[in-house]
Amino acid sequence: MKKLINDPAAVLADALRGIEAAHPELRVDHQHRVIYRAEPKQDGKVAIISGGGSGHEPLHGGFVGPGMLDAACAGEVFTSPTPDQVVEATTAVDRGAGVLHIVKNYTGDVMNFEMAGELAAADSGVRVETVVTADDVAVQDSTYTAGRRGVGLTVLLEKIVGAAAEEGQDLDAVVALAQRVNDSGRSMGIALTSCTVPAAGRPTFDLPDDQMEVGVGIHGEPGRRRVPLAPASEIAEMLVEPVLADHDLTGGPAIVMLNGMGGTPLIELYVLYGEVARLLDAAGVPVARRLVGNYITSLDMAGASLTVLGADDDLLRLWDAPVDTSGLRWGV
Amino acid sequence: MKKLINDPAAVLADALRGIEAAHPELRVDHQHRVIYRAEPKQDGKVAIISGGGSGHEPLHGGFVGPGMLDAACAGEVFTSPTPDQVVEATTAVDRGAGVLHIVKNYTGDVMNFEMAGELAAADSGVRVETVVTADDVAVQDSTYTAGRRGVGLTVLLEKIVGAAAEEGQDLDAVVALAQRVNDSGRSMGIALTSCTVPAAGRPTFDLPDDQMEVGVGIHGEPGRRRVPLAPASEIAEMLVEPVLADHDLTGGPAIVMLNGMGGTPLIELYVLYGEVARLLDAAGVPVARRLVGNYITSLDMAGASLTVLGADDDLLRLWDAPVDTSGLRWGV
Amino acid sequence: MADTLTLEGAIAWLGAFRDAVHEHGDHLTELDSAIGDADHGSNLVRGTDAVMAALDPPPDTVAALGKKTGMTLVTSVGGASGPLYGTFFLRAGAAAGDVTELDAAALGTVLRAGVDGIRSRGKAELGDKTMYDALGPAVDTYDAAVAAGDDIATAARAAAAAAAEGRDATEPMEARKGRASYLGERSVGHVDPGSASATMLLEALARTLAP
Amino acid sequence: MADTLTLEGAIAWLGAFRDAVHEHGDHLTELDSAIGDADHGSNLVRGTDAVMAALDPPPDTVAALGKKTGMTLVTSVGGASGPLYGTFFLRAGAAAGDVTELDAAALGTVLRAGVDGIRSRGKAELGDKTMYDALGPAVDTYDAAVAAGDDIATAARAAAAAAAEGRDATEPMEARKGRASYLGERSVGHVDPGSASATMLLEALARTLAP
Ligand SMILES: Nc1ncnc2c1ncn2[C@@H]1O[C@H](COP(=O)(O)OP(=O)(O)O)[C@@H](O)[C@H]1O
Ligand SMILES: Nc1ncnc2c1ncn2[C@@H]1O[C@H](COP(=O)(O)OP(=O)(O)O)[C@@H](O)[C@H]1O
Ligand SMILES: [Mg+2]
Ligand SMILES: [Mg+2]
Ligand SMILES: [Mg+2]
Ligand SMILES: [Mg+2]
Repeated sequence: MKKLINDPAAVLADALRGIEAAHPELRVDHQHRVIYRAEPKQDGKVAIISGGGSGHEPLHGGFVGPGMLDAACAGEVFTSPTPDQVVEATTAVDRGAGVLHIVKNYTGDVMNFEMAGELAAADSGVRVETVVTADDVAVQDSTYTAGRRGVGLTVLLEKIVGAAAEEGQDLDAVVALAQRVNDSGRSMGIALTSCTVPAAGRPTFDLPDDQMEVGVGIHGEPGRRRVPLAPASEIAEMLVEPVLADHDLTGGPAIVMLNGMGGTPLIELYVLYGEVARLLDAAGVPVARRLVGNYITSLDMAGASLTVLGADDDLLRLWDAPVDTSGLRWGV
Repeated sequence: MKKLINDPAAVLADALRGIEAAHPELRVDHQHRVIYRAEPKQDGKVAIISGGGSGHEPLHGGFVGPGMLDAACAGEVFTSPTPDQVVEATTAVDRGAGVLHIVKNYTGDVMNFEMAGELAAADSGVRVETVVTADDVAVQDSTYTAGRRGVGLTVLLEKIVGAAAEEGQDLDAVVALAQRVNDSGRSMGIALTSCTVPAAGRPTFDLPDDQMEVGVGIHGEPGRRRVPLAPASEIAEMLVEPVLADHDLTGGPAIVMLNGMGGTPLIELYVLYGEVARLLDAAGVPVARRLVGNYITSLDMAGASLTVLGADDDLLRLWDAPVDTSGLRWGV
Repeated sequence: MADTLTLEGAIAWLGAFRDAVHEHGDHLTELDSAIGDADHGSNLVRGTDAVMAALDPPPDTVAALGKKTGMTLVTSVGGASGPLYGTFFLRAGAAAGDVTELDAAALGTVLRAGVDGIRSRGKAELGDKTMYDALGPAVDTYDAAVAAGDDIATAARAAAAAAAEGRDATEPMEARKGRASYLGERSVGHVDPGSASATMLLEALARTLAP
Repeated sequence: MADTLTLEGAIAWLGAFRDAVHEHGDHLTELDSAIGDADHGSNLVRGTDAVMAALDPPPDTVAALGKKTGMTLVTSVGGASGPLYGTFFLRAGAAAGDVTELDAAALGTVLRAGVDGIRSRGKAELGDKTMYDALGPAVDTYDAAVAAGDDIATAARAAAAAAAEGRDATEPMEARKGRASYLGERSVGHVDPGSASATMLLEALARTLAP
């Protein structure tokens, strides 16, 4: 394993120290492993919390700041945070208007946030609502299973509901908005290589040089199927087709994110985005906003994921609203 | 070779199409392979051009925009642009106040920009000045050699002189400022893996799993020496010590960039930055501003480089000035 | 031959579980690499270390032991296994009450309460390819053994054997819960990591109670 | 036996160079991988293809041929080798003048002008481990051969041999110019890629002139 780390068991603690040193605009609670804005938002505004396993940076800590999250709870690498972390953050950020928990749909994340919600309500009486993102079309949905994974749409959702909270919308409105975003966005991912979990010390799966994984999540798990390595033009089809097949996105303006998995350089993402843009255009999806870069990663995995959100004027307005985080910044 | 590309010979052309699709705020001249601001700056202001081989994204195209560059000339992967590209860009961006060429010190880049300067002056009478960055302390300077490489400091220099040009400083002032930045910044880089040049198809060098390269540039070339893989705390010393040994940075406020080489995920950069910040603090370097992320990469190489610029109030003011590019954005 | 699980015995059980998780942590992570995210071993190593640290000074009732163990797992593990094993011990402790030892029948009630907790927390059914596929058969077997007059050690041994069978039975299953479910039929042919750690938990109990 | 290099011959020479660069492009890139940035082969493949495309219709003087070839290399290759080889042909063409063939002496003048151009552009000295270490000895040897009365083909063959010697001599050198200089003593033990391509250029000339 080749990584810029010290003790593999200390990666999270060490990374939090670096985040604190790199971002004076953030406050890091090392004991509870929570990243806060140094300047809390005003009283009376809804607070937004997210969190999950580490290894997806900039998600979630990189999205804490004005216009987006109030706090991010950092779990161990690929392991959801614990309820006590979430309770601590929830009570700390509440400004009297309640707290929204943004949770990616994974059994562990859901159960830990669930326990946290119960505890927080009991201990402190803070009103907590939860939205669970589940946008990964690689996984077929079903009531008998854990359902779809929450992946790239989480980034877009955190930006949009963060803007709504910042402009003073109340908790019910923010929850309804979150649900609307959730219903209107889909994602699909592929991997060219596995990632290596520091504590494991070797790649999670072996992938021959001429093969790739289609339908991967963000935890280095294998995808739905393995296919021969393909050129970017075909990989773009593997991403665009299932997304459009699952949800009609030809109607309104679309917000598109082509996300890198962590080990893929920007020049490759641009090559792939050129192909994706061509396909979306051919399919009649009117792309209004775009992000190309590393936003929700899977450690050092080489690969990419596509997220398309069917928006409207209201969502575009909230998307364009000022945001000032290390991961997304504009209008400030 | 596992990359999100089509024909390896078409990587640059394909990437430029993606950049155009991803950034409506940019204009791409595909024939000359030049990236421009969609909105040229006002008449009477100095224009700033940079360029170099591709594979270092976001450098340089990602730094085109208000407050930074007016145009970036994209060469083939790791191959400097040709004089005709630079001439085209130079005449296109000139607003009557002259054009500064920011060139990284490599034989090829220097010779091609040199020829371009001669041609541009001859053809169009545009006044062209050139600054050559040479901040890499891994290479010992000497008049008998090609001298030091231009690496990370190029990013900081483009930001600072871009701000000066935007606020209306004339060409002489901008050139003097560029020289001042050049004299006050130093960089050092390490690599955990080689990168793979698309046209070559295999890693530029083989590096055993227990070894790393110290003193690498940004073109996948091997470093000055090969040492056993070390923990982040020791790697931080390999970066900080030679930089501080080469130039006294304890005086003024410092602008620090910890840069990822392209294949290293953000969580590792934060772990390393925690160690770097500790060492800089111990050495009495007052860090005033910081960047942690991928800014000047080497395709898919895993590794990092440190750049420290000794600043002053004037440089900090120009650093903090609004910049609106895909690679750096604040204050807008 | 002991016919109760004493408070000390219960603490020794947790120590034996910790040792097993340390010894086989890489194996658990390997199983999780195949159909999950390669962290089950490190999650339980972290969790059981935290538990043993939290048990000194030792609690003075089985109820307190369960609560301490459960809360420590919940707050130190995260992921799916943290709330699940945490709930197991929280419910088990609550069912035990303020006693300092459990006879064969009482242990059965306690184990059943813990497993029901995992079920209600995870909503897993038999055949979903989870730890419940080891734990469900284990408690059923334990109760049957006690009903048939076996002593506590024999019943625990039978429960551990049933857990191991349940663990092995997860291999051909297609996962319907947890991360493995994302692999669909690609999850077939791999043992579920949680069913393997759950088997270690019951084997540790059997070893602790062995005469 | 030809004792001049005709315009057609010069174009054939460039074609032979293009073929050699295509055949050995991977080798050139491999050499560049060891002490550079792994692109010398692809740079020259791109450049020589552009040149051959630009030569149809063919220029009608050696001067025009040199200018066209040089400008095409300068505008299509980039890197260090683009301006260097480009300057070689620009200067060579200028030295040739509006003629349609070169005798042995005239070819010597032309080659010398081209190599001087590379020298003034790159400021390399003998022993710096660059293409000049192949080209310098090659033109000296050519001139000596012609002075000794050798015909143009024999002189070209001698020049190619001298270039090859100069190329091999770069292996033990520590680079002082170009990317390889960044490696310091680690550049020792590798042949300089540009000296290898420069040798191909002279070998292509010798083959073209061979009776
Ligand atoms: N809904 C569930 N019900 C019961 N057990 C579950 C459920 N989801 C997951 N598990 C168990 O948790 C194990 C994975 O634990 P672990 O790897 O520590 O957490 P994570 O999956 O969050 O990384 C699985 O092997 C499975 O036995
Ligand atoms: N200053 C110089 N003078 C002469 N030749 C040089 C000089 N610098 C580099 N070269 C030649 O250029 C070759 C490298 O060419 P190439 O790889 O195409 O360009 P780059 O180094 O920009 O990638 C070297 O092998 C060397 O022979
Ligand atoms: Mg996990
Ligand atoms: Mg090059
Ligand atoms: Mg797991
Ligand atoms: Mg080269």
